Amino acid sequence: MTKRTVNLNVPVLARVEGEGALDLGIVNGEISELGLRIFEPPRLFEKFLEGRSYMEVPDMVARICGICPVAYQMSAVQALESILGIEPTPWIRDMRRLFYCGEWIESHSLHIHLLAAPDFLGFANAIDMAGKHPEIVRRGLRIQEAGNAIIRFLGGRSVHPVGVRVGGFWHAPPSAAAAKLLAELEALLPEVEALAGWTASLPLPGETQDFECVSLGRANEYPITQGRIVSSEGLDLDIADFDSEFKESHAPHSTALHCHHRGRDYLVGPLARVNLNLDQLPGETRKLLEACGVRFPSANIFHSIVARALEIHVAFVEAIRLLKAYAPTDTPYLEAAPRAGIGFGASEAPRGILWHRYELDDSGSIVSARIVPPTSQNQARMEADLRTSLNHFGLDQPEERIRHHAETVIRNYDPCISCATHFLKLNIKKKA
Amino acid sequence: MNSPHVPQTARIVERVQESDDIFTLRLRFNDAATQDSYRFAPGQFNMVYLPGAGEVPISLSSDPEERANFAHTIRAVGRVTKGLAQLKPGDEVGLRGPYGRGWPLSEAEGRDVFIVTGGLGCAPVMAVIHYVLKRRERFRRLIILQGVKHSHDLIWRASYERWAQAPGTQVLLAANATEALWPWHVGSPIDLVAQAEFDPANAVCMICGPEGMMVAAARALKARGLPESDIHVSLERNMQCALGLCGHCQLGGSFVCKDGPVFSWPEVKALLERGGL
Amino acid sequence: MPPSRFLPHSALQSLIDVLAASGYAVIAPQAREGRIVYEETFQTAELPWGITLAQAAGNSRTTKGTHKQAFAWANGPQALKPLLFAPREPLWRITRQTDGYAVEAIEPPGRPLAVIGVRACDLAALRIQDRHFLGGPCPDPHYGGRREGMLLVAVNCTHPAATCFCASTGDGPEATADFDIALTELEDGFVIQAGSPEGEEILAALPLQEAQAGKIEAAAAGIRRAAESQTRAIPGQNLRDALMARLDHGRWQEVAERCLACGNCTMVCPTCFCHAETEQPELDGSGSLHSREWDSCFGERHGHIHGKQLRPEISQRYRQWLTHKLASWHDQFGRSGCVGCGRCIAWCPVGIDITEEAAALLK
Amino acid sequence: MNRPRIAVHKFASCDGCQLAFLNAGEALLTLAQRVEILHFAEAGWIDPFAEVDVAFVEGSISTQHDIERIRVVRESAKFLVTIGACATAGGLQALRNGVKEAASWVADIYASPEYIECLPESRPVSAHVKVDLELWGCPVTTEQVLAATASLLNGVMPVNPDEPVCVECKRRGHACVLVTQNAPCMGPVTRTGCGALCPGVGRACYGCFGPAELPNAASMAKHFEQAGLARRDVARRFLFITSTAQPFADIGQQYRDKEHD
Ligand SMILES: Cc1cc2nc3c(=O)[nH]c(=O)nc-3n(C[C@H](O)[C@H](O)[C@H](O)COP(=O)(O)OP(=O)(O)OC[C@H]3O[C@@H](n4cnc5c(N)ncnc54)[C@H](O)[C@@H]3O)c2cc1C
Ligand code: SF4
Ligand code: SF4
Ligand code: SF4
Repeated sequence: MTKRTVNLNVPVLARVEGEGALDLGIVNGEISELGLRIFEPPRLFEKFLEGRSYMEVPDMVARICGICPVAYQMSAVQALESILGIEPTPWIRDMRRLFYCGEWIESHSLHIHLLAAPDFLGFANAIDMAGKHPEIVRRGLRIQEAGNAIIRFLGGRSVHPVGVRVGGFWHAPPSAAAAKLLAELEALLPEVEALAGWTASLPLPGETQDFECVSLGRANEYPITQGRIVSSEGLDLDIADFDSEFKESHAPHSTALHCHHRGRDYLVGPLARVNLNLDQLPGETRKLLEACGVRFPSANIFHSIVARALEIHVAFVEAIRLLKAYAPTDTPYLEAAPRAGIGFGASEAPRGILWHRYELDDSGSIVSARIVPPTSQNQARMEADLRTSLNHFGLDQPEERIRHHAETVIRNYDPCISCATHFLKLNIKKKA
Repeated sequence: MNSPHVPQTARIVERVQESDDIFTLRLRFNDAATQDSYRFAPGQFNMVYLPGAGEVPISLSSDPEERANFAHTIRAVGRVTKGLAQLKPGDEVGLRGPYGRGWPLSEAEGRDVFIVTGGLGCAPVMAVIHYVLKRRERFRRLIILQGVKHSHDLIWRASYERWAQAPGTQVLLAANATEALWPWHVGSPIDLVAQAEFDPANAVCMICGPEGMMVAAARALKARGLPESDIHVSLERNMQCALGLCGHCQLGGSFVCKDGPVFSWPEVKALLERGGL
Repeated sequence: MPPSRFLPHSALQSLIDVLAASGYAVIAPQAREGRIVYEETFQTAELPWGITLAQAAGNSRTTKGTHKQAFAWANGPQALKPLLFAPREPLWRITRQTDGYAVEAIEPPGRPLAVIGVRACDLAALRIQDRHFLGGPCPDPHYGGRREGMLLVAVNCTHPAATCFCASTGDGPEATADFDIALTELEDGFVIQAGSPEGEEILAALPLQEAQAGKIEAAAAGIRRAAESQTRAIPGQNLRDALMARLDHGRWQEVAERCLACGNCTMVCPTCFCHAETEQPELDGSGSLHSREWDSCFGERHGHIHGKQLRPEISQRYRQWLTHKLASWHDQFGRSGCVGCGRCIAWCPVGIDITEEAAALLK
Repeated sequence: MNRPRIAVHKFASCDGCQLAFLNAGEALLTLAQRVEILHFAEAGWIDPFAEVDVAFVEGSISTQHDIERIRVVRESAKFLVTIGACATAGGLQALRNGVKEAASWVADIYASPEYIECLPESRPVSAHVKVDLELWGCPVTTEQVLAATASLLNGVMPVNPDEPVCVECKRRGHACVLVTQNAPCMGPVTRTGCGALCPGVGRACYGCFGPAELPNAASMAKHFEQAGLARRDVARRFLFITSTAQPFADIGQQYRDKEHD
């Protein structure tokens, strides 16, 4: 199969989590064809963003993904504010970090408990798992809810929050709400600490692979809302220069775009972030990390789940710190007159770097929009990983086991194609 | 706290399917003292509560002298009534009541009683029919005029046929659409007002049914010479509390739940004839 | 009436303190997000000092002025209504038993409130609500429970908004009855007066001064000016017959083109009492919670009977509201349902004005 | 007794409405005890053809394959509930409907457009099959979905409130942003259900729950215009999350077409 590679500098569609399928060809015990197909119908967001006001962008891009709307909103406001010349106040920066912590907690806990863990413990789903391990699942649901509560604190609701605007937040919540939230988080902290060790104790597959990790970094904090683009191979790039190093192409078997770094696949997401930003972990999280028995940086892609648990802890520690210092402000947002320009935004969505680029005209209307979500960046990596791990796993294994292993590999990336998480059609063509 | 909002539990002692979508529930309060002291007048209603769903106003359809239990005849039309239709004997509902002002039965004594019902309206007046038949000597002629959309909506058909034979009783039935062998009038019940044999100078008429039909019937009766003050109607308005508090059942200056549901025609005529109020 | 005395601004905190010490939660006005709200208050500093309020049809703005008074504004979107007639409250709960259900009434949280800053129009509305919720054959225990312990500190209105017309309804601007304490604010403090034995007791614990004649005269003049400055008026205190004779007036259609059927007028009106009941069954089937919530005659539920909407048109819904308020209210309560507070004018998003509509209908 | 069987299906959407279930916390476990979940891909049940009592459908219909699939969903479900703006009104992605250039968008974006199957319009489920209950919202809330489920489990049709956001806003004591800030709030014509979130944070409602029961969209639009909004900005207020829902679609169109009057 030939892949046509095209450089896209036209506006590109927003991606999707949705239906995924795997085409796998095995010939004489060798993989002859492997394609992770994403066939969620395109929703063409970047196109109908054109002509809308910059003020509408946070509400629109949130709708690209119900699982990480905060990430979309945060990358977008960063890009738009850079055009408008708005420099967020410390209050706004802190609250964005807090807001984002909520999404990490919610998304990571949902993935660990409802999506990934059943794979490792041999259950079809989390409800079955709750039959055997009720306290584990309940703990997960509680942690997930704490994340949602943080998002609601600033955003009103946790899916497509309404509190965000270009320039900051629409309002500053009262101190009493902050105090209540703080108390809830503090009460849950011991459970979050226990979670990290529990993920490390799961029977995770063991092989190591060779891949490049890419994340934001060099921001003097664990990267969440901002940073430069760094990699395990020494990359250190301003987000505006993303296109100089990364190329998007359209694989014909997919409605998603694939992204490569210098022609190679790469990893974004929690494992890449932890691997690249060990020195930025809060002290408490480092202690947890050391106690959990997994050595980072890790080349075992299955340590992603441990990285996720550690990041939940990071997010809890950060959220507690920020809430302890919380005071409402009279200026929860800044305003600026619209002006023409091009701006970039990148933040660390739960699944990895979420990169936006917008062009505005002088009335503040969107001229063009481009969004590169983490799942398309991980797409090539997932396919490469599948190739490696399935070979390692043994292509002579029964189909059912190959299928399960393939699904486990894909789910481990927490791809934002909802069905790839548990609905994988495997077309195996075996030839003698 | 003794709250008038709170229903008491009652148990279904019997359930009768009257037609495809009409059923009668015989009920008894669980609390014996409540049941013993429970009194109502024909034309009054209860708030019937389907647990987990909500309350609806439903008239009492049984004879007020029966003490062991009482009945509601209900048509399954929407959320709550369709839910009530699924209940079986032994199941529990909540009840509050009785509420409202019933039919002017003492005023009707010694006079002709003319009952006009349309559509679902039969249930609220059923109690009156039973009441009059049981105390036949206190009243003069009894005219029952019932209109239904389709002949199969007519419930208690056997009873009508029996009553038609009783002395001093006239039964007039009409259906807009009918099955074969419908022996009665085809068309509007209003057409039959002209055939009613009663003394306009000494009669009381009680009407229950859709508002349009009640307006037409009142006009036809007036044309027959019946004074408007001898015409009474039972009204339906949305009711949330039935205590005169929630405001939903207002019609002009009245709260249908406590000032009605039975009104004399002059009280409501102007508003009903206009509609949208 | 007992003699008026004087409470300097500097001693206002003592009023809050004495009320709190007598077991009340003290509710007082505060300026927040462009309007005046009534919330629990501990410090006089939380009051809207220096705040002025400009209201017009569909418009309300608070600004920080230069004056040094705490009550130099007319009213906020709500005052007593939500404190007595809760916007949403549970009435009862059922729990499934092995055989049937147990029903349990839910008591409203009991905490006596002392409300500072009640206006004459609010007191007039309160009399109507009292009569509605407590005066009928089935008094409402939820409203009643809250009302019983409530202490009212009225403040005579000296700064009516352009939307106010209480002088024409006869309900203000002076609070003449049904308060425990009444204040009239001057430059440096309040002329203060008790209206009940409870009020008298509170006053006895305050560091009051003798009110000089000048102060009393200044207070009366302030109230007089307030009445004179009102520019709107309702065209008659009893419009019952006039309106009922105009049920087919073309104006209903005209106002319906502007009216959004949003229900804001009914929500802010201090005399509107409509509410609906709701049911929340538990997911696990163990029981259900039955509540009530404010409802509006502009909503579907109000005119719904199965298979039919009694008032399908906006014109009919507006007519229902206006004829209820200004006409059939007389049958129910012996007076108009409008106390001239002007809230429905200011808080109608498209600025529909009850005085203007009534006048147009009478033409 | 057999537990009622349910399915959750996904079409073109952001997945946010399914989260109403997945974010339900403890209630998710309760639900799984009261019903038998047969299909809910994101949560791990796969049986798209299962016969069920209630099917919840998220997402709009936007490919030929979707049309075939929704028919199967309809046939295998006794009761079909749409959840969210996509399934109920086509969603934000319906902004491509009726746009002349939309046909070329796929080609603009994809290198191999021939592989992308996509109908010119994104349409609500009700455009293709009968829907028994429509739950509005972008997204629907956990309370909404669980209340509907609890009602259905009780054998009763759920209540589906349709009053305007304003009523809830006033119950909650929020400051009206129209009256205090002249903000172009859609609350007066938008269906309640969110808990009046936007006015609660001091901003104008953008109509994500779709039209209320008796919305006077014409008056609302006129008011926005008088309040200083350009006609195209008025159009954009109505052509947003539920752009296909009447009367928002008509009013929006009217203001867009007569942008320069
Ligand atoms: C005084 C009175 C006596 C009645 N007597 C009987 C009777 O004996 N038998 C009978 O079958 N029906 C009677 N009805 C009508 C009955 O109340 C409605 O059919 C019933 O409320 C419909 O509820 P639902 O939930 O099934 O319908 P939906 O259309 O789903 O209604 C939703 C809600 O609206 C309210 N509502 C709807 N229709 C009415 C209505 N007509 N009146 C008041 N509230 C309504 C209820 O709160 C109801 O739950 C009477 C109505 C009144 C006012
Ligand atoms: S009708 Fe309007 S002015 Fe009159 S009391 Fe009600 S809100 Fe105030
Ligand atoms: S009069 Fe004004 S506030 Fe009242 S429903 Fe109409 S638009 Fe809304
Ligand atoms: S206020 Fe309006 S836009 Fe905001 S969340 Fe609610 S319905 Fe959606």
